[in-house]
Amino acid sequence: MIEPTILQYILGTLILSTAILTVLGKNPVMSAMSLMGTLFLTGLLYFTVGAHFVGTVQILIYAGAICVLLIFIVMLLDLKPHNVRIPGRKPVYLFAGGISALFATGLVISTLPALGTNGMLDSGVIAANNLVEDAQSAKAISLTLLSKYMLPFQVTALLLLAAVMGVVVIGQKNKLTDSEGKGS
Amino acid sequence: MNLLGLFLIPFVAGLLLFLFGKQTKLAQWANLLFHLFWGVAVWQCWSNFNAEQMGEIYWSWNWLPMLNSKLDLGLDGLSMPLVILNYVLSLLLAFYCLGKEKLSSSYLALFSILNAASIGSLISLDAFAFYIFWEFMLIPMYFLIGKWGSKNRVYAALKFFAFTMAGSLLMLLAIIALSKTYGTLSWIELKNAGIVYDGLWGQTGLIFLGFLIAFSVKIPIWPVHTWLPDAHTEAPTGASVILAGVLLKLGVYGIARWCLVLFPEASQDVSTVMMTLGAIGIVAGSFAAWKQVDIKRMIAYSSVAHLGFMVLGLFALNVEALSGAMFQNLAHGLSTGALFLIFGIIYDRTHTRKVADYGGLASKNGLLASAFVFSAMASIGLPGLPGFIGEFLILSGTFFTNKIFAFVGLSGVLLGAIYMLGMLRKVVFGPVGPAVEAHPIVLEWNEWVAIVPLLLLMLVLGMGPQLILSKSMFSTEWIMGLF
Amino acid sequence: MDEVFAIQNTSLLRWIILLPLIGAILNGLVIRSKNVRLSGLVATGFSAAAFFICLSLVNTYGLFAEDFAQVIDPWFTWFSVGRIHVPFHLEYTPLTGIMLLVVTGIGTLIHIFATGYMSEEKSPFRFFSYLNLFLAAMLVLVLSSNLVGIFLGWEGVGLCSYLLIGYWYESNENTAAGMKAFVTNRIGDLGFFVALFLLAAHAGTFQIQELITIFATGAAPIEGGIILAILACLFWASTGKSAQIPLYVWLPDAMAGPTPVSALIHAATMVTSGIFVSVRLWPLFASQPSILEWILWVGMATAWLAALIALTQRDIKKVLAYSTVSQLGFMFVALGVGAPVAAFFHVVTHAFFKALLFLGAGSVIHGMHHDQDMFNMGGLRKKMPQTHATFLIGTLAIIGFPLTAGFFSKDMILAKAYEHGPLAWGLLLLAAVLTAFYMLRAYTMTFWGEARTEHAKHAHESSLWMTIPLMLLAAGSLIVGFMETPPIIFDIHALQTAIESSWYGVSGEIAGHSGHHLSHATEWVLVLITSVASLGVAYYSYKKFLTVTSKESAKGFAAELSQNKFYVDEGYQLIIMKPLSAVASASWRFLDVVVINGFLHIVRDGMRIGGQVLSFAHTGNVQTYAWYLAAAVATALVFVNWVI
Amino acid sequence: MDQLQLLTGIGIAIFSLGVLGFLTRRSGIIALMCLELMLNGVNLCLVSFSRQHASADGSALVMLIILVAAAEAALALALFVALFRQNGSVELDDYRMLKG
Repeated sequence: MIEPTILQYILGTLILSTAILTVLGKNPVMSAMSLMGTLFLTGLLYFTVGAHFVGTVQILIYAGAICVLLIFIVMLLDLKPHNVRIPGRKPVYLFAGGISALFATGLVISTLPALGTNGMLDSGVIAANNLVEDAQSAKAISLTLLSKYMLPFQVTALLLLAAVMGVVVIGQKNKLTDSEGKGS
Repeated sequence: MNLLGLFLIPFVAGLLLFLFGKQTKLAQWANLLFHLFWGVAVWQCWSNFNAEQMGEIYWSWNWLPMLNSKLDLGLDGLSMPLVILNYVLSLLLAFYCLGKEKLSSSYLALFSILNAASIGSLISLDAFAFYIFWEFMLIPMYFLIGKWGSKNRVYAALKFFAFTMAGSLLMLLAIIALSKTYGTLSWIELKNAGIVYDGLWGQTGLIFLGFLIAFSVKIPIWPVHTWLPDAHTEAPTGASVILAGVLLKLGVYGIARWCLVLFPEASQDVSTVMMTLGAIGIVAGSFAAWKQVDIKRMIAYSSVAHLGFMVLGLFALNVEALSGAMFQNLAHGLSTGALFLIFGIIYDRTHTRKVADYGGLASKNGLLASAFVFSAMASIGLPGLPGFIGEFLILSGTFFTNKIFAFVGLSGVLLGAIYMLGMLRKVVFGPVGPAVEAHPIVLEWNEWVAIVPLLLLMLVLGMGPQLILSKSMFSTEWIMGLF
Repeated sequence: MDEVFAIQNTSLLRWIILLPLIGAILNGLVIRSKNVRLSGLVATGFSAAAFFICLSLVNTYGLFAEDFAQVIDPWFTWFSVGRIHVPFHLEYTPLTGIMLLVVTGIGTLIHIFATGYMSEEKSPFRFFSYLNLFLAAMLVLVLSSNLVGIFLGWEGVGLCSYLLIGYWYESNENTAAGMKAFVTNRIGDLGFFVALFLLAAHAGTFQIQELITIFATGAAPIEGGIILAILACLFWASTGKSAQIPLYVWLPDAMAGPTPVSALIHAATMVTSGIFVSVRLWPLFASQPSILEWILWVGMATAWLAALIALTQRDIKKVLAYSTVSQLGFMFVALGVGAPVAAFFHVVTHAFFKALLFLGAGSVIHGMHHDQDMFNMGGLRKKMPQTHATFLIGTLAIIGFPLTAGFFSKDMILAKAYEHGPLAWGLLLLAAVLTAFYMLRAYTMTFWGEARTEHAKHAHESSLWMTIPLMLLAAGSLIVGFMETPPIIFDIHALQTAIESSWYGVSGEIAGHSGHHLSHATEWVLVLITSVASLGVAYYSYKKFLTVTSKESAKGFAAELSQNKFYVDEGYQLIIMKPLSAVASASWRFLDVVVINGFLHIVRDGMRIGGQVLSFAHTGNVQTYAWYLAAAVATALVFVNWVI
Repeated sequence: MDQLQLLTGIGIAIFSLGVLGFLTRRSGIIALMCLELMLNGVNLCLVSFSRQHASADGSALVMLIILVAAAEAALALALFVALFRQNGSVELDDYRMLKG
């Protein structure tokens, strides 16, 4: 049983706040910025539990690349802020809130009790921290990725390629329809 | 024995035939060429055939280990006659197709794939492989009926598909249960696995019923037969011939191979019920055939009646009846196939199926009329033609088991004469009808080539049934040894 | 039992069947000549060749031999499965020898006649092909050594009969008659089927020789009831093929076919096959006397009914047809009183004189330009002298004029009937007298008096093709009777020897039958009574119909009943066919169309409506689907956490 | 409370928030962001599970998820741009093209 540090508590609070802002923010730019915050802070949280490599990737790719892309697009499209609350959709909100609350409680009940208490950390057989740290290291992750998860890894690579091609095609088509639109 | 070639050749041929596109004529000749190759494979199997074994596996591929399924291929006395029948009918249809603009390369391709599937299900000795081939037959058949059929084809194709699919799903469940329980799907291993029978509503019984219902729909047994008249009526000639000649037979074959062998006790339990259904099928089918005004529909209902005989034969549970049922398979395939083919050739010219439009065919084309009468006689079981051997063996076998059913079956023999001769009277004889009057009925050489061997085969099998019976004798005796 | 007879193998027998078959194939499929002479000669040639083989067989193996060796042609195994073993073997016995000679001999003559008769046909090759095919089938029936083989011939002749009755297929009437013949015969054949099943189940063999040597002698224990059932079924089959009550109705209609067909199939050969098979199996029948009583009274009723109908028919062929039915009744009476020899004797003599009568009628019809109504004839004896003379001989033979063929056979039947009991004898005698009446009526109306129509005035004698067979048959009708004569005249028993040596040494004595013989005096009395009664009625009939001039038709209730054939056809229609047809219609329309398809369509429509209802949920908005997904996952969560 | 329990709890909370957002927000871009939130929540859980079992599997899966998320974001944004250009809106309610 390792009690959370104060830092972790603070990070957790911040993450939740930014997430709430993302979901409920009126302005898309605001939401995007908050999302970036969430992701960044999550990355930091990874560091506090020793998952350095994952944290790095999180910050670089997620918080960095993806969120920048998001913000860029939001800016590009020049989206107007609009009201979160729309009259007449109150039941929808209530339901959605109910469902997500249900998710939260359900998942918490089914997962949290099993964590930390009787896991390997407590077993004493394994010299605790070293092994855990080792498992989170870049080396261990790469080994796993390139051996056990070879096929999914390759497929993901293919997926990326397909995504790139898809984006190119979508962009091109757009150009075409635009020019046609102008022509008529 | 190269069993792989037996279904790979038509399969590959089917794929290749798709490539011919609009080159219909070329495709038709190529189709004939493929049949030549296929014929070599069939001939090889025939000449190397060993009738004194059951369930011997000649070729095996462990294709789906996680499903306990292996692609086991084997050929024994149960499947051999049907393989030959399938080949013969397909070859003759290849001749029939020549020069018919409508029967394009994709038609031939679908046909070839259908052949591959039916042969596959005949020679596979593994439940899952059998199921795959069995289901695969539906796809080409669906398109053959749905695209090349006549007016009401979409309804018929859908009905055919829905009926068979519904039945097959139960079989799939049964196969999954078999795999779960016994850890194997190989026919011979299942047979040796010592399947314990725990009553019809126990697990084994339900598995048995899954198989039985799937096959019953395909045969089709009364009361799940109503897809057959529609499918036969709307299907193009070739599809009707193969449907009557091969697909229905697979139901009978399936019951013999999968139900009787794996679940003898359960078969015994349902025997009375099934024989009752068979007998009802004979009478109801004959009655319905009698009252049809559409020739193809009438032939289709006559099939229902004939298949009722085969159900009797299967569930009389003795060697005579089972041999008779397997022989009747062949006999019915030839005679009904010939009827559909001959009428199809007439229909190609007149484009009407109504009995009222016909009459006096004998005055227009005596030889064709003779062929028609000949096939009709074979269908009603005239001695000297194969239908008699089948019906005689089935009914005497039934008589040994249960006299009542034999008597009901005999009424089918009589009703058969009534509806068939009634049809002949209105179509072949009598004054010349409008449709016959309006169209010249002159046959091309290739159409004769398609018809004549069928008639000759009927004559040969009628007088020399030992030719086939001797091949299937070991198998039927082996199966009956289980009871 | 096998040791009793030396078995001789020969492969000659199969050629008797193969030759006409080859002829049929040649004519029907290869030559297809429209020239009637060519087709006719080919057919006649093959038929005659078969006849000569039969002659040489008879010459080799003997016809009336006391010690007869079994002659077998082991051709091939037809089929053999489990308990059912059917070899396709042919067998020659003296009985078959006689039948072979009759079938091929008369068959050949009729072929010759047909070559003349069918001279105006468009497709004579078809006719001759069918005729040859019929011969082949009939010969299978005669030669086969087992009952399944006999059944092959049995149904084969039925098929040919169907084809030949409907030979002029343009007319719906002819094809209907053909179909009626086939279906009625099939009803009878169901009995044959059941007999075969019973044999397969209880005897384990279909071989006639084994059946007789094992079951008729009681060498193997088998329930008497089973044999009785088998014989009853066979008799039922015979009532179909040999036109007895209740299945005789097809035969008169069968006259729609060309006249040579009526002569060959529906008088001389096919219709007697029921009697032929019964005689072959006689020891079995003899072991079950209770079936014989049935046979006797069915035969008697048929003989009477047909004779009564024949009294008033206008169509010359119909008269002959009903007379055939009546004569077949005589033969069954003979079987019933336990006289297989008499029955078969009548088969043989009847084959000659009835073929003669039919061919004579054919010649008349030919001369009359295909008019068959006797009221349109008259005075033909001068126009057609040969036909008249031969027809007269035939008429005399059938009414039993002393020393003609019919005299001997009919007298033998009557004598045997008298042995059985005076009632049977008296009734049969009256039937014989009726025969004399209607035959003389037909003969007189056709050949005597004045010509009543233009056709009759301009009738002409037929060509030699037709008259020569007539003369040969007339000669036959005069002499064949001498192969079996009563003790009071010549005392020849060749036929009896032949038939009794065909039962593999088993005697044909009826179980528990005291075989008392008639004294010579009784026999003389019987013969005299028969002859005088027949001839007297014949003379009365001749006088009565000599003066018929106008087209007067029958008057009075009884006559109308007779002329309308006692409304049996109409009765069958009303009682059997109509209800059956209605049931068929109802079964199809109700069960298939309404119940099963109706149910299916309800299922289908239910699915369609359900689909339409559910498609409202299909909004196309991403978020809606996200909602479904979330709801589903939430449900799963709830289920996992709180339910399980 | 354990460290890992805290991490997982936060992950679950983020995931649920993402669900809430995806179900209620009408802007497509924001819905996309909520999707990213959900993915992030799952990532957080995976990392803590990975730690719990002292194995690299969870972390490897996180890598894969990040990759997929990147691809998905790129594609989705390209689509939104295309849609916006054509119709001038990225409101989800304006699109019902999934209807067959």
